[in-house]
Amino acid sequence: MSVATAAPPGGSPDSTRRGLNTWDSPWLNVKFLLGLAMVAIILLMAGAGPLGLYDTTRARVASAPLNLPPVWTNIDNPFFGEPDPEYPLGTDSDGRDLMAVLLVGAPRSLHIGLIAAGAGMLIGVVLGFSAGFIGGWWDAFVRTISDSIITIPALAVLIVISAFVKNLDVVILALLLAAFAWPGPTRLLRAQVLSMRERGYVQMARLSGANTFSILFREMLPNMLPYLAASMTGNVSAAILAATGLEALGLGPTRIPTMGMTIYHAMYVSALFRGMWWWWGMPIVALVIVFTGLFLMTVGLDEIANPRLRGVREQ
Amino acid sequence: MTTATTINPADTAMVDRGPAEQDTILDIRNLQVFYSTPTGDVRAVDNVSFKVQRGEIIGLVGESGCGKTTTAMAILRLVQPPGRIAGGEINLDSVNLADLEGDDLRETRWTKLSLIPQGAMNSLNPVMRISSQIKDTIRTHEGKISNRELKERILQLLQLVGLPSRVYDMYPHELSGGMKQRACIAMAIALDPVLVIADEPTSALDVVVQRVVGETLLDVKERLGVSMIVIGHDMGLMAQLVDRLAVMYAGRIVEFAPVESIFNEQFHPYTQLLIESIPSIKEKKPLKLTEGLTHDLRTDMQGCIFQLRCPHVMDICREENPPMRALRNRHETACHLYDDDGVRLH
Amino acid sequence: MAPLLDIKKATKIYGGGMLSASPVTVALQDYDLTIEESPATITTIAGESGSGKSTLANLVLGFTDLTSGQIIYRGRNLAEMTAQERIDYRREVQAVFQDPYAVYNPFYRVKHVFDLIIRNFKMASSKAEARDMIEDSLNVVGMRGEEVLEKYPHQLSGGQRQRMMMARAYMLKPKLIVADEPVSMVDASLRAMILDIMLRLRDEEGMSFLYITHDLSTAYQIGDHIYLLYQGSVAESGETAAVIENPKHPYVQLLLDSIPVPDPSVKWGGDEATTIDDEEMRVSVDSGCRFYPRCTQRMDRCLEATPMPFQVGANNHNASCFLYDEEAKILA
Amino acid sequence: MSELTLGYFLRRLGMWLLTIWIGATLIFTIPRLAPGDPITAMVERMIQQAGYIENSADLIEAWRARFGLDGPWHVQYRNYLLSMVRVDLGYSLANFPARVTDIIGRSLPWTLGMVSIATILSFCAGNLIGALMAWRRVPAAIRNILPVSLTFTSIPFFMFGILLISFLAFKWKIFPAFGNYGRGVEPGWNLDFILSVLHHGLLPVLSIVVTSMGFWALGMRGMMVTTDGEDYMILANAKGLRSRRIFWFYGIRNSMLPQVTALALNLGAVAGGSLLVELIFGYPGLGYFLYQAIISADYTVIQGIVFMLIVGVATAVLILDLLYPVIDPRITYSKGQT
Repeated sequence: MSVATAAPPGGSPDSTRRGLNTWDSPWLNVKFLLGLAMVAIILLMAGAGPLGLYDTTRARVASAPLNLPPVWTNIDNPFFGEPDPEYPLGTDSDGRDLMAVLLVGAPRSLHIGLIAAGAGMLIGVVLGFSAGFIGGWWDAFVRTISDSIITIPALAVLIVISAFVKNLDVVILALLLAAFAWPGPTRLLRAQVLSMRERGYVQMARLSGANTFSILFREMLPNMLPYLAASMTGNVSAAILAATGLEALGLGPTRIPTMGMTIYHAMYVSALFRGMWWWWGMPIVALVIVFTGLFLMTVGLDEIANPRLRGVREQ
Repeated sequence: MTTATTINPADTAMVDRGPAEQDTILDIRNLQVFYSTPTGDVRAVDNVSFKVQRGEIIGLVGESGCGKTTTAMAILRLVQPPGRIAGGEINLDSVNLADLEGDDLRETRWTKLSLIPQGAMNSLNPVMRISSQIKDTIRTHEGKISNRELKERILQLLQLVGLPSRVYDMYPHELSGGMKQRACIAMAIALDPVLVIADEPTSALDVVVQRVVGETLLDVKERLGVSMIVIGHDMGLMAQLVDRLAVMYAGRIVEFAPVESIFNEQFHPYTQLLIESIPSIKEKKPLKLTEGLTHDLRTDMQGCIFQLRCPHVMDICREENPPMRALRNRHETACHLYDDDGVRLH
Repeated sequence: MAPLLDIKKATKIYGGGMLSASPVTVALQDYDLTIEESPATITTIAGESGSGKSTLANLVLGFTDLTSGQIIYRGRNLAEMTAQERIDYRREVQAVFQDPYAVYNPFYRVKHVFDLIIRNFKMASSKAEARDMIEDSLNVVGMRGEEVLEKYPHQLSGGQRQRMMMARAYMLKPKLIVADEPVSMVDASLRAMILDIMLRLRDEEGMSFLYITHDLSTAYQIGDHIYLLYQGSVAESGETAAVIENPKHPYVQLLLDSIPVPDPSVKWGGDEATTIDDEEMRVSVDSGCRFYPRCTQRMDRCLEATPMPFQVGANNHNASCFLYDEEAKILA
Repeated sequence: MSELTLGYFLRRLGMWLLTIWIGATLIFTIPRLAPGDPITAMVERMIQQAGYIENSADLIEAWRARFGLDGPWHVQYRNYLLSMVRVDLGYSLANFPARVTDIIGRSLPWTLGMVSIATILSFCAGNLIGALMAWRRVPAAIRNILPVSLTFTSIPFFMFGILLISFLAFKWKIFPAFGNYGRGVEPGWNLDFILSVLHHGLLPVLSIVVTSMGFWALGMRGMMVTTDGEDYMILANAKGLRSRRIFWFYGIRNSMLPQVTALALNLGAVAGGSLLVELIFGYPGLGYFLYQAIISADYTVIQGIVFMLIVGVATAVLILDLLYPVIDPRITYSKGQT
């Protein structure tokens, strides 16, 4: 009687090329990285002012000549001024430099989204984990409340809030958004915990003396990362969408330039009619970059979490 | 405890199989199925040839990864990418399935050969009633049929596999595992095919239910005279079900013989191993230890496929691939260990 | 001395809660089992799916709590253990599961399963000591090498994964290993290897096993005692060889008759009529013998009362069936 | 089984009530947490406009009583909930004799029509595109073109609306920039009117459909890929069914189930978004009147519109939930989780 010791020589092709494995990581997904880069660029724009690369104080009213078109244009309209290289993206009718507005406002819109989604995710982690793990009446309670809140039109309630609460600041707005951003992650995490709780490796960890905390965070959480990240990027998008929507109604924070508020100003003075497309066009371009970036990240993360979407059919 | 020894009709059928010898339903020649991987093709099925006669049940056994399911999928032309049929012929009723494409292939499916799938649990569409799933097949291949006639036919099928008529209106999740598997059998014979492939038809079932399903299969075969290929790893079940048994190892058939003959005398060392490792409820015996599949299916190995595990390996085994030879009456083996009369050489 | 494991009147009922729409299921009813500390034994719990054998495993491993009854480990009630006692219990009662892939966290290298026990049970004081321990236990199951530990679970074969689980269990030197269908997903060639490891751990290391399986033939080959469950109740129990060679309960007879004999000349035995609609058989009666609907030898009294275990042979060979009422005395 | 179905129905009905109650409570609480109160704000604005109003303090008190804003909170809350149950939403503050229900009655049909058509179109188109993207039997050429239709997914719908207006309405003047039907067209069942409604409704619907389609497409693609790997798909192929039948009755039919759940979960977001779209297109639905009410600080109308919106969405979700067992026969058997 002998016990075989040799591993099957053909069993694992990966072992022979372990060096390659670091570059084989599913996180090296083109869509995900491209989206990440786009979002990073917008975030980095916030550094332009403090680093002295651009005079962002010109985002204030009346700090620049009125109605200048972008430098590359050649518009034959006496109403507008001559394009000025000093103001590369032009200026609006209130004397703001749109380049400065963009550098200040675009990262801020992203910040709002990040804070809101981050706070929502945090609540989701706490509620989802506890519901999935504790179970019983607490689980039923969390599930019912989140299922219920998720169907309430958040934007409508936010409109009511901002109609009554004057002088919203960015953080308050973000936290209000977070109040509606938690049911999604909560549902997701709860479902994940419930399905993972019965998995063999979680049972193994329990048999190995691991406590609840370490099971949740060491055993389960790493396997949820792609789902969490996809949910996070989706939530950032949704929060920015709601924030800019409120701002575009003139209901957002009024003292700091944001992308939505710039659109509001433009609409308010009928820039659409007057052909000042750069006024509303620039914030839209910036937002499209943000949204496209986040969208690509979500799609990429989807593919990371669900390998079959990558188009390579395994087995 | 009583274990009645009854003469199975299948046994008597085997006796007068002489004249039916010519009546070949399926003739597979040098079938090759490869899976492409970044490090080269995996030869999942390599040069497999065998014939199935009308009205017989062929068993295909081997450990996981030996290519038995892939062979079945290839016959059904259901090999999924990155797999492909790399060569060979699959002649069913004198039509080479390997050449069929498009609607020709689609129309051949189920009318001539059908499948009893491995996981009956997940093989039925969860949102369609059992009757609708059978209707689906009949309507697709036979065109318009009146609802009454269709219903009558389906009820007959259900009865044939021993299911009560209320199953007609039920959804898959309302059935137990054994019932689902029998519903799959009813579906498989709906169009009176010449060949049914049963892929591990009982592997997930409890032993009593396993027996019910097994007996249903035998019963259906008796009544319809259909040929079957049964894939499995349970030698006990094979002994009960099949007429001839093919033992696969690493993508090749190493032994192929009438089931009595193979349980009586095994030539190939791998078959010997398989038979010896069957756990018994009749006698306690020491555990027979062995290794699993050891060689890399990516390489076209020189010599015998079993040389790395074989206890009797000889020099010639490392150089020459042993051909399939008939060592006894209809008992074929691919091994260098025997001369043409089945006498062991050393 | 208190027995190693003593299960008394264990009952587990699922479902039927306030907010639950699922019907009440009795997974295990009044189940008794005793495993002595020495000599080490392999106790088989066998039955079909739904017989309650997996529930029993989950109960013993502390994954779920009893509805009523007690599980007593070396004199301590599992439900009343202190935190420290529970940690000790975890160390001394281990498990090997059916699916050797799912027990590995796909996020980590396979080494993680050893790291976990070394960290949580403070088994080694240095890295070198830990490495030696791992090396040692891998050798016991016939595996070698640092290299294999650095792999991810999907890079190992099924046999390697299951053997490594055996090594993990061995490393903890537990008193009892719950082996929940450890061979039902591996090939015939590996099956023997796993069973052999179990025998060696029993004989050489004095570890007892609770072998949970649906496969009576492997139980026959390696088991010492056997309990055959039917829908949460014990149908028959006793020494494995005695029960399998001479079954008394009609259910056990049916089970054994249904095992296909690896001999083409011996076809399925018994009466084909016993193979009634398998799904009807699942419906158990509310009172009386649960096997009643399927039983070929049923009597009226089987509906009236639940049969007690009757002694039907030597060495505690019991069958819960009224057929043996006259000829055997009722156990206390 | 019927008991299970009844249980399912009651659970869903409970969810419906709970959602409406939570929503109503939010609307009740929020304005009261804010500094200042609407009546004072109203009167102050009237003072600004009229220059001076006699006994403004008395006026404020009288109005408070009339609008149920006097007395302790719990009494207010009780009265408020009772009036909501009676669907008595009170009078408009800004246009006093007008009842809130009348304003909602006038605008709701337009919102309902526009949003439901847009949602159904986007749901169907998105799911079809997603399914085709995941279906291997679709020619590669088509499968590679399909993602192009998702280009606008990442643009917020109201911005897409602005783009549509600026080009199709202002620049090329193909479509009207605002309104629900042309001036001088007699409302009724006549062709002119219907065409005018379609002409006016197309851009708002388009801006919702084009930007939200991608969400469904992506979800469907994922589900379809998963479904395609199921055993029953292999068997369907082995049965020799026509590709089209497998696609619809085996693939889409099963992949749809989670998508319908997702639809129910997202209806709130869809409805919220449509408010903005109405605003941008000057479409006289709930969103448009909500905005007017916000500008004129018309407290009761704001409250009423948002309440109706919450009821509307909750009801739509309830209908979807009750339809769900029809499309998924397994649902009443499981433990009632979606």
